[in-house]
Amino acid sequence: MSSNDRNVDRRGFLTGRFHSEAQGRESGPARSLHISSAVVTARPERCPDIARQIAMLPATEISGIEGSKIVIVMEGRNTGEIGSRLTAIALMDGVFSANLVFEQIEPVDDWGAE
Amino acid sequence: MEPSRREILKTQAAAIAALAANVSLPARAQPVAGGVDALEITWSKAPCRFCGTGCGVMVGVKEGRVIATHGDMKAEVNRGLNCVKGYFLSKIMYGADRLTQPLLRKKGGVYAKDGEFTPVSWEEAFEVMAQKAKQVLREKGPTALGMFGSGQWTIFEGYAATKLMRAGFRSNNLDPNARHCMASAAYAFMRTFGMDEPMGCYDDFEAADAFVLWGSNMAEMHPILWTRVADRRLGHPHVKVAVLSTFTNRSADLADIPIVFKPGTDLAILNYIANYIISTGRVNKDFINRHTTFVKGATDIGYGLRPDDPRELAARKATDPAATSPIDFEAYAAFVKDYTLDKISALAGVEPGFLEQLAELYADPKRKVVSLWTMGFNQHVRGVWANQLVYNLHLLTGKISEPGNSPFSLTGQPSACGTAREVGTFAHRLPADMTVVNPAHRERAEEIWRVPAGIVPDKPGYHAVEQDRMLKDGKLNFYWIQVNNNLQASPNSGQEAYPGYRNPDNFIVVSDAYPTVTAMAADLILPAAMWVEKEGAYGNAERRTHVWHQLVKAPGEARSDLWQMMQFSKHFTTDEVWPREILDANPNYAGMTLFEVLFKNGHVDRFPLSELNPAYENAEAKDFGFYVQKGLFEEYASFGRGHGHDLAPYDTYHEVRGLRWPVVDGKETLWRYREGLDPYVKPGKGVEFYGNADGKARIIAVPYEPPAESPDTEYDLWLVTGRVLEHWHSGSMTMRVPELYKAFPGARCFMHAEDARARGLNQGAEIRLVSRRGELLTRVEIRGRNRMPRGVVFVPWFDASQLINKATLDATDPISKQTDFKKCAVKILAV
Amino acid sequence: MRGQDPGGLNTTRRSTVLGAVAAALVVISFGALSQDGASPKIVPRLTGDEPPMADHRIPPLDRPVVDDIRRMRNYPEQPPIIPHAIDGYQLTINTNRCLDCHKREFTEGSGAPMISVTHFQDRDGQVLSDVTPRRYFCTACHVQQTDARPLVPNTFQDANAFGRKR
Amino acid sequence: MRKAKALLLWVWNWAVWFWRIISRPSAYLSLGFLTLGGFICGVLFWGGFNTALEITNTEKFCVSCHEMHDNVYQELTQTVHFSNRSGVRASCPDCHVPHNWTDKIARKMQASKEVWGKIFGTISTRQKFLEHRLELAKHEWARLKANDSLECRNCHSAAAMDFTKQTRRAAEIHSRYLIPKEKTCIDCHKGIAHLLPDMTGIEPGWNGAPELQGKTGASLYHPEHALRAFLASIRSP
Repeated sequence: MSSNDRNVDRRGFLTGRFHSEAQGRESGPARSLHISSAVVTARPERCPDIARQIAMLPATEISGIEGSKIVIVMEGRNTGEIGSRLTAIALMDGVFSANLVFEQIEPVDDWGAE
Repeated sequence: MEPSRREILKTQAAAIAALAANVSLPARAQPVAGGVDALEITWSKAPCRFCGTGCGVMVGVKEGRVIATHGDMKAEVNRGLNCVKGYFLSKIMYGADRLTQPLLRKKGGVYAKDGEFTPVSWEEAFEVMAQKAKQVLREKGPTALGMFGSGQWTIFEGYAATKLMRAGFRSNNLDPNARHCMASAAYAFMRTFGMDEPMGCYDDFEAADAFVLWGSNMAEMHPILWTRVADRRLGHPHVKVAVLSTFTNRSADLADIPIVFKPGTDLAILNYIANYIISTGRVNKDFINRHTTFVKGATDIGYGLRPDDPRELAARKATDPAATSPIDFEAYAAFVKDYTLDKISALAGVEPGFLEQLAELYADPKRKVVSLWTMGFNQHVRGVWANQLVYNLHLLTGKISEPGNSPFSLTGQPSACGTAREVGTFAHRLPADMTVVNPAHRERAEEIWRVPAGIVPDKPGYHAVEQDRMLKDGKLNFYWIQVNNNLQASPNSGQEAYPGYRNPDNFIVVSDAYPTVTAMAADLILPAAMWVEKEGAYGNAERRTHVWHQLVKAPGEARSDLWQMMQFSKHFTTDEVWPREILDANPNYAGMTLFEVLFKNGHVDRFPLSELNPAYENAEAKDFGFYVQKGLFEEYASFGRGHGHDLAPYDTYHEVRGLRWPVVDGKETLWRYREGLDPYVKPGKGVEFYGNADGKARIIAVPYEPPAESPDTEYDLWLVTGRVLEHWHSGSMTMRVPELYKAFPGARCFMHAEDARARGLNQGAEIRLVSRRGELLTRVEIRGRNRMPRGVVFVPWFDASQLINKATLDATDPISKQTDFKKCAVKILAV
Repeated sequence: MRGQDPGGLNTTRRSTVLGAVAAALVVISFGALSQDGASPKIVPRLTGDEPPMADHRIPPLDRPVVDDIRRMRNYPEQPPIIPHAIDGYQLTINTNRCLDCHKREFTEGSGAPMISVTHFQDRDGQVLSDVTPRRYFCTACHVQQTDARPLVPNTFQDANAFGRKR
Repeated sequence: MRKAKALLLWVWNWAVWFWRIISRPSAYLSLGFLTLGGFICGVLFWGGFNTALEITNTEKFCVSCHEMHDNVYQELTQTVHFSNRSGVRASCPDCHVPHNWTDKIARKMQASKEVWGKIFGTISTRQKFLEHRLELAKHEWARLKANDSLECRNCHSAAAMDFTKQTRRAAEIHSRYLIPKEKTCIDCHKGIAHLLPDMTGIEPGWNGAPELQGKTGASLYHPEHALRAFLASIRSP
């Protein structure tokens, strides 16, 4: 099972060298799918508006809004892709923070390890 | 990836984030390809198949196969957690070499002891088996017929076995491999409290201020209970953990008081603590006066070896090891006075400071103590004593039968308590703590079983080790082994067990799911259904009875052990197995099959198929035409109801995550023997040990006595055997799960680095481990999870290619007949 | 003949392949339990040697897998295995080397995956700000893997093998 | 304490007596004899001193006292510094005594304190040893931190590391922290040869998340404060 894209991008993300979404797409056929959820906190009155903006991002869904918190679910081919999207969200006007809560990595080719 | 799975993962991801942020999510619309049906997994509850902890698991089934398992959030024992074995339960049934049809040794188309295994039909298998059994019965009588089961039998199976053997074949040669596991604990309970099994329960763990592990490596052997100990210790800084063992193991990683003592000296340490409690004036006088009596035990009782062994001939009391005589507190205090700190420290090789700290845990009246033990105590030539000596400490201080104060005997098998002890599959026992030697007990059993008076034989049968000896000596000739790997588990197996299997006079039948060492040494192999391939019930170490439904079908022609026994009983009529005079006195039984007498007797078969839950399969019920499990359970329950062993109605158990008996008025009992907590204690008594006629527990004075064999100049190392976290039940299931196998692929010999260097052995070197009985090849491990002191080696026994029991000694506790797998002498040679 | 391969399940190509592989291996490892009456081949370590009491050479101890590649789980609830060596990693009351890397605050520096949030719940299901003490001993559920080759294949199939209704 | 006082008094009396004898000029011996004799004695002394130094610088000497043998040495036998692939192993002085002469002498002078510890039984039992373990470990960590893990580097040179022979994880971390000299060996590799003391409050070598650093009252090993503050902050609006 190859996992080059996973390792490199995760490292890149953690060391602050984010891959852009474009780079992510270029890195050959995706071998794994990352599913992440995050909690975004923002001004309560602006939440619906911000949620609409977030929903426009690729492969990102709003799962729930309550008060100042928005629960989102993102898909991506690697952590870097998701991380940069999360950074974009964090930089939106009115957003206090965007924190990754959970990440599931699903290899698309399975049983490869054995 | 499939869209549906992706949706599940996304929903799961969202749920976790929402949980973390405390946000409630709207129900998520799931666009699922193939409809929701495609995603549906049927989840049902079951207890775990492995240790005696009795964790609840949820089993996910789809299209007739188990596809996932996880910890049951609603199970009180584990609340959502499993250990690594539990998490991989899904895979234990799917080893590619599952046995799926009966195999009989044949030569030229007929059975031959030296033949090759050949697939046969069930009918042919039972024909040959019945013919062999009948021949043995005719020629040698019922004492030449034997059966060996285990604490992995479901409650119904154990109950059916005890009925079939005692009331059907009239043989008490029925023993479970629990004999190797917790017979010492069971005897000690009976001798101290007059009633088996712990007074406390796992809830003690959340109330205790100190945990003392006596030779138990809970971190590996009871990992989920260990999470509860760790939770308590790490969450509450005042809590202390003392770990005593003959080597440093993973449990010692949590120890505040780590003690490594010389093998066998735990007896002396226990007496020292009693002396400390008395000499520092911390005896709970009121408690001992009202609730205890003192006795002195017979000493120099031998080692349960063959009677002609010089060590047995030299032992003074080998004929009556269980004898006791009454004494008083003063005599007891004088007896333990000899066990002084300096003396015991030197004998056990333990620093006095640690011993004092340990003793203080028990002595301090403000500290609630839970003592925990398993094989370190039970597999001990003085195992019953060791158990009783720890009860002494709790009784002297009154720290018993209340939340947080608990001497707690853990068990190794999932139904060691439920099947082996409660049902009474030991060679001397009947259900509900009754014994075959007591005429009143026999009478009661015959009444409930609806068999003529005098059917149940009055002499205890052969216990596990004796069965091996009798097979070898040709006195036990028909032997049926179910749900266990007896040959791999037997002590001194090369000299005492294997010859009996291959003795031409004997016919050996093994029922198993996989081809184990034992199966391969048999004459007939019967393929068994396992775990959720049948409806079952287990009883765990805290008296919890837990029932599950059949969830999937067994592969091929594999059938449950229950089905096998009931089907086999059809091949016998009463006049073939019962004596003439009993049949003459009870002519209405004449000509009936054992199946009709024992199972289709108008009582066991009183629950029709309509009472089954239509959502689940039940292979046995379908084959026999009645709700077999419910019938057996209800009949079995009538032994204990009203006698301190009350069980709830059977159907209740399908609804709950187990209940702790006695279940009185629908309520389970968490702590026994204390007023207000146990409905059986009479008002005003406070504490009443009602198992004994006088309502009092026994404090026993017994000394330290040395092990049966100790290292000398030639055999210069102690050998300790045991287990590892990843493998259970001789590895027959866990070795077939790739993840578990790869985590710990083979046995090895853990030893001290200096011991290895002194013999010129490198880490990983191949070695020959030799005892006076046998030898085997293995490899050196000087690192890893077990850190040995000098002079002690540890080899786990799960690996069939390294049968360590070829080297072990068949010495047993003379009272409980349980084998001592922890102490014998070996030498190690380079290969 | 093989019960673990019941009819009607082979609805997907993969499970068919798996089934075939399993069947083939069964035939190999079992010496054909069929009419020719050959005895099952003994698989050492699982069924002992032939005769069962004989000694045979013990292969060298297997080495831990250290490739750091995450392995697919058999089902979502399965604890991930450890894809690196843990020799000498201390996990005691004093220190927890696993958490030194996998704890939330240290994952950035160490590059290790963060422990699942399910590990933040105590026995009563309350969410804590840190890993719950009941989950402190990681190695009870997460095990290292060695490069040993399984002796017997396992025919377990995960949820994906089913339910692809067409 | 009384024992110590008596010992001091005895040493003082002995020193006074000795000074009285040697402070008097010689009336019988020639200058040549004294000079030559002094030289020979000097050679003998120096040889003896160095031999003693060598002897006390072996593992055999270190583990000849039960404090070392029963505690730290037992732990060492479990580790890669005791047995490993190539059989190159580290003995006690390799890690705990500087190889350079002046540093060695300085260390040996420090070691005289250990002699006192031995005489007064500071760690004469396992129990006492465990009580002192944190303090003892801290001394060694501080020493290695101060000399940039000199004893590690006697064998393990950062420049000679082949990252392709390391696991990817190790190579990443070494290139990120070790090569830029951001961290020294001991920062991450504590407890490689011995069991660790209570590590509460001692952070691993790598850093925690930047948002958790530098906040008052939020030490790295107690991130729950920081997290609680964070959770409170998202609850309040």
